[in-house]
Amino acid sequence: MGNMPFVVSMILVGLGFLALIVRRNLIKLAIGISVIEMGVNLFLVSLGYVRGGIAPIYTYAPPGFKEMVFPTPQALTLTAIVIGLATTALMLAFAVVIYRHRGTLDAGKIRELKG
Amino acid sequence: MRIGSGEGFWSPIVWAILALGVLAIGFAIWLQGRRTYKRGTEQEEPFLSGERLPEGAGVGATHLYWGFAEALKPLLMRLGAFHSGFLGDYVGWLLVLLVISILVVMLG
Amino acid sequence: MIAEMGFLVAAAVLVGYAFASMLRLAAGPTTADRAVALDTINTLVVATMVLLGAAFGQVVLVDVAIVYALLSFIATLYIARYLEGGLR
Amino acid sequence: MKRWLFLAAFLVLVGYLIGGGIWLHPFGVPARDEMDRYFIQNAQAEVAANNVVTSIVFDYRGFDTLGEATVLLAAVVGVALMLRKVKG
Amino acid sequence: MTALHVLTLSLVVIGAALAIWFRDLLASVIALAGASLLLSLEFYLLQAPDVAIAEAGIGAALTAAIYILAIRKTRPKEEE
Amino acid sequence: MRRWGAWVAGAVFIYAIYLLLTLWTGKVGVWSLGELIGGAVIALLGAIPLTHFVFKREDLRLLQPHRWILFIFYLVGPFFLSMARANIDVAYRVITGKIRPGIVRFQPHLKTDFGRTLLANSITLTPGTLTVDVDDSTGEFYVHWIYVRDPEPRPEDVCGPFPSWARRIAE
Amino acid sequence: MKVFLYALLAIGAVFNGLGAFALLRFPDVYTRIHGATKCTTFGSIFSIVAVVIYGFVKGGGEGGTLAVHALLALFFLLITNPTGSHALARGAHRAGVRPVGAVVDKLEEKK
Amino acid sequence: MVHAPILAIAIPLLGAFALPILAKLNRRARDLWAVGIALVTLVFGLAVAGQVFASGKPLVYTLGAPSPTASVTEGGFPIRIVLVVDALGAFAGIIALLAGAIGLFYSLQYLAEEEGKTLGTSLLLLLWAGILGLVYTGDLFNFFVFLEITSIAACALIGYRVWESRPPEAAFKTMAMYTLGGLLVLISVGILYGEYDALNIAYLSKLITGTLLDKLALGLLLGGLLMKAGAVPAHMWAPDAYGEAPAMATIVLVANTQAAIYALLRVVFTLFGGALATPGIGWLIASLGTVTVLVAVLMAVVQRHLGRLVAYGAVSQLGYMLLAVGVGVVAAGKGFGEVALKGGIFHMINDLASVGLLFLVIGAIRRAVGSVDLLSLGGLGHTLRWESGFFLLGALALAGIPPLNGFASKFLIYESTFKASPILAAIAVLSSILLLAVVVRAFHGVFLGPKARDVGPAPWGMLVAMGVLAVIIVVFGLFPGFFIERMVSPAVQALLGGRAAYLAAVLGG
Amino acid sequence: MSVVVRTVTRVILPVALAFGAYVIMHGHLTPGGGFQGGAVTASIVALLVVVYGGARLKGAKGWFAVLEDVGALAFVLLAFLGIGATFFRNVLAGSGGLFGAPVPQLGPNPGALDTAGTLPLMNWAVGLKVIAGLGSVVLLLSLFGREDG
Repeated sequence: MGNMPFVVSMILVGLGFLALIVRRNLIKLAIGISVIEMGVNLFLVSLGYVRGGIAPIYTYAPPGFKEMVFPTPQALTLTAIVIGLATTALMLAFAVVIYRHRGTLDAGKIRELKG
Repeated sequence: MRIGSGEGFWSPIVWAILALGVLAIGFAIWLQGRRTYKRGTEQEEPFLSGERLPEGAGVGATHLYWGFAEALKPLLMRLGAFHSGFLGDYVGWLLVLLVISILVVMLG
Repeated sequence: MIAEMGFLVAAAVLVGYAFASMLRLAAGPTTADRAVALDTINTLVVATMVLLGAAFGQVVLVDVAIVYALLSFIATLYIARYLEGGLR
Repeated sequence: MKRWLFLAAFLVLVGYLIGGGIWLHPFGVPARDEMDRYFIQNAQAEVAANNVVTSIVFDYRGFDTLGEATVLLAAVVGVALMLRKVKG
Repeated sequence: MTALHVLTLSLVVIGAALAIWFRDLLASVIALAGASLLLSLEFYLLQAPDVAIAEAGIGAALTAAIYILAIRKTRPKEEE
Repeated sequence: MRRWGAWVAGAVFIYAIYLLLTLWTGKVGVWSLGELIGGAVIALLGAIPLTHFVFKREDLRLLQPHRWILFIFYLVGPFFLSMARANIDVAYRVITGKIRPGIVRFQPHLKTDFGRTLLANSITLTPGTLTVDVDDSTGEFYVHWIYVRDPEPRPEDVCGPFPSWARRIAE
Repeated sequence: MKVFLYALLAIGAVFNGLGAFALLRFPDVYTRIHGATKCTTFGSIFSIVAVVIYGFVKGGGEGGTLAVHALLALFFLLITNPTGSHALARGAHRAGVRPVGAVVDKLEEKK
Repeated sequence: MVHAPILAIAIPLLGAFALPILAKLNRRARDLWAVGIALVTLVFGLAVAGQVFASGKPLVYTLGAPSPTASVTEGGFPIRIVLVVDALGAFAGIIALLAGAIGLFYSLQYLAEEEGKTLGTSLLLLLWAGILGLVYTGDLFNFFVFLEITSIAACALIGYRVWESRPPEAAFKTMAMYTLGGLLVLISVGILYGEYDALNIAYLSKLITGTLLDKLALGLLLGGLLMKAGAVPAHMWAPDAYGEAPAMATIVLVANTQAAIYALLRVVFTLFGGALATPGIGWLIASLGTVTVLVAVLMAVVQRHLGRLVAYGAVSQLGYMLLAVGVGVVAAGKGFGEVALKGGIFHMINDLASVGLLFLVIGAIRRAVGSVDLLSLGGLGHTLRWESGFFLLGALALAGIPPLNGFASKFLIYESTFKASPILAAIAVLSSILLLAVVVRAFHGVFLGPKARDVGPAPWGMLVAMGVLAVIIVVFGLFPGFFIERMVSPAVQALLGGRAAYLAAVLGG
Repeated sequence: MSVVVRTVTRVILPVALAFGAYVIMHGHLTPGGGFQGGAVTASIVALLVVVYGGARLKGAKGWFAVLEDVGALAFVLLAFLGIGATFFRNVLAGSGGLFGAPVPQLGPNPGALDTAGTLPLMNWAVGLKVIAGLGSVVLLLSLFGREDG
């Protein structure tokens, strides 16, 4: 139970990789990458958690607070989230264009670039 | 202008002078050749094993190393199958590379 | 204060209900069923977030709940529009 | 054959990752804290902002944010490039 | 507190697993949106409201929107 | 002219919401000066892109204050009560499993968008009914009824007094 | 006061649970939408009203902001939830999902 | 000039942001703006390199601090993002500058207006800035951000020719691989952050002791960066990307790959140099490099698509670099390790020149003929005279024929590798011979033979861009000693003995 | 979509706009900031696309492109503001002028909009950029492949 958030985030990363190996649909692959990104974001945020801490915002902070959660991982995660969204959007645009040319999204059939 | 590797050295200037010398020798040999060659006569037409080549025939790029490619065919076939173009394979091999590197770092 | 403890327990119960909705999301025969489950989870999570904001004693956290209350609806609309056959 | 190799690699990788997750500092008790301690204590005085996260995002690590805005711009330009109308 | 963490995290994992397991892409996206929603709740529990708002705003509306648009422009099922 | 009206209405709406969000922030009344000014700027600028979408001529009557009072009264009075009844009803049907569903049609004679919307949402949240479709041209409602008593119902059968409330509030 | 809050929270929890249970128990999409929308909205009203009352009692800028923001969240929930359900029901019907055991389907007849 | 490092990154970004607005006003103004931005960036980048090479000390620039050198707080630890340029960084920066400027200049006449020239140019500027940032940054998370900038801009550029079916496919595959690599790097950054609560490379390097988690982080970083550098078995994206990208993007993509090799050096020697630079890692990289060389060359033999053929050649050159890096790690303390690193680092710029020249010529052929299939081409030498000369020059340099530049660096790599492991050296030499055969075949197939069609020559801008690279090839081939002494040796010294200087420059004292 | 959804959309739009502006504006005081508020506001575009169809927003595409570049440029120029000291130096913080007010040390001070130097301005720049960027992504995807796109 102790390190459950870390373990869960790593499980999410693993799930995403599994999707990338097993699944063949391009949009499913994008979903797999999204899942990996979720895992990484969870990993980063849970790295900075301090037991009993409050959110790192001084506005309306309870008067006698002891600890604050670490702010750096949150800033990093913010960046990572937007990067993830950008990646997803670009991959989906590629997928749509590929479908326009080939009429399929099956990665097993989209293999013009082999050899 | 030379670079050394501890054992040997490489100097392009010396090499260029030597190469010029070799070229000069080659030119001299070329000058000794037959003088009867004329442009525009049938001497210029290509032929293969004594046969006239049909019109439009040429030596394509793929023909150059045909024998070589034929000899290496089993290996090349296998390599071609390795480059399957399937994205799942790409990711799988990335995982293999990752595991290899992690194992190497962990073990030594 | 004890009231915060009550909020926490209520929030835990609501997340437990989200578990039940997740079952419907997994099982639901049609896509519409899954969408309904998602909608339910959305509502439950908004309520949970408001409760937790009170439980943690930090007012600023409640803004997250407002975001969800406003935006979860858009995903539902997209799914509905897709089912209708729109968005071409 | 190839599939089994990939699955084995996958399992080893996930094993290592989960092992790393367990091996890390206990959840909620960070091992070192000098940088974040500095941010929490000095952000109000140096940046005059109450939200420490925003002061990191835009001041201490503002260059990351510039990079991230660049990523977004690149993605939008890329999407526009992909979905544009071209000859033929 | 711990119970909340455990519940939310297991829900996230279930949602992500469903997102990968479903054959129907739309169902997949729904499960992904659910997982992202619960991930946002987990961020909230980890006292990261900034990240929670970002994940909420992006995961709740925009990701689902672009995925569904992309699916509509292509085809809804995974083919075998 | 219509644009200007839409702009002002949108700006007022945005400003109201903004002020509600920033209640208790400072010393000028309960707002700080920055909030008042900033909110005004936001409202004036933000209303511009929304002018195409937000405003319709018929919405002007929603600005009459007695409609708002009626709306709040309706919300905490009959609406809340029937919502409570709806939940008891659902509990009953969940436990006994006694359902007789069907999609029925009725004509509530509502003309404005807001009236129809209010009625539709009220129907959705109240006992045994769920709006499935609203015909844009005729204004007929198609309602999924969990226990159909009459295949050709009058509006009162399905949703009680709500159509008249909606007419009073929004038309 | 505390008992009142607890009562509100308990009612909210019960109705939310009813919604989740209805989601699992009912036979088809429309009835599930019935259960889920009504019960979760109603339960959330109670849960959030508990927070609102708590905030107002606490008072000051902090409690007041908590109350107002919670109230706003509730308001948006009240607007968007039935609308989303309606859109979903409409989409499901147009996608060809028919109510199970329907005695009458006027919408189907219209098409 | 104290602000030169940041200006070299920020000016292209500024240019890319302003480019679409200018394009709405006037197309000519946009082109002038792009050229101006390129020149200014070149000036600042070269100024950075000049300062570093002149002073011999790493250049530190702290973003957001009261003064650029105030990189640490009173507690002695850095909190802000730091740009650190040592000799190696300056060298890699020169490569990136060269590639970006030539690519941009080439693109002015290569890209057609109706195909989205504005978007392409702006992405090219973003990619350029991304590579420069990747090379200059001294912060681990910032490194990840720039990695993502390069990957997204690069993939968008790869898919530039959307009206064909192959480029989007290549772009999707490359995007998936790049994103995965970036995420692996991010996981590794997270692990290091969780352990040490620091993100600065120098400070982390001081703290790292070689625990199991450090090893895991190093493994993940190595995996991600090796993928990005195109090592077998994760190299398959590289031929797809190089083969299908438009020519002006390909040369920057090659620079991008070399930035990955730079990052590899940085990670192995600086970040983990204190605790974990074991010979095992060196052998791993070296053997992967050898396999890369062999596999890529063998694959190049069977290609009939000219772009893919040269792309496999480019991958094999990256294998040489990896081989040199690996030997350098194995023999870090010995003389031939230094020689290997010299060869590897010098090979970076040589590879850029030769491969870049080949790709630019392929771009010109594609523009003139519309196809790059070896079976359908032939006889282009009659009309495309300049291009055929450039192609021959680039091909010979790629294969390492003396006296061109490819030989000078390969010579150093062979010599040093032979001392480390004769087998690897033998494979490397054999592959080089094979590569010569391949490029001769390509040249024969494209330019020789009867004249088949009438095509117009390339415009002068493109020819000038190619000519610059050709001059680089010849000059670097004829005077390698000069460049090795002035540029490569300081970089190698910064790598081998410079870790202490790097740390001192950032952390003070 | 039906009249119900359209009407509710008309109610939601100003609300979401106000809330997005609130999140952007209070980025340095409460959770939120440029990205979050931008994402919330960009959801408006997604909502409009789904309710009214992308074709009705076709004219906004060019505006979005310009707005995005303006936001990015403003962000970079704000960063250049500090080049007298260093790039990204927050020169306005604590200067006493506009946005230079010092922040009270602890306790509730939610209305202190004029603190934090360049942060509010950067929030707005990034917010504009994110609105335009994400909005145009959704819009482009919805318009792709249509005859009237």
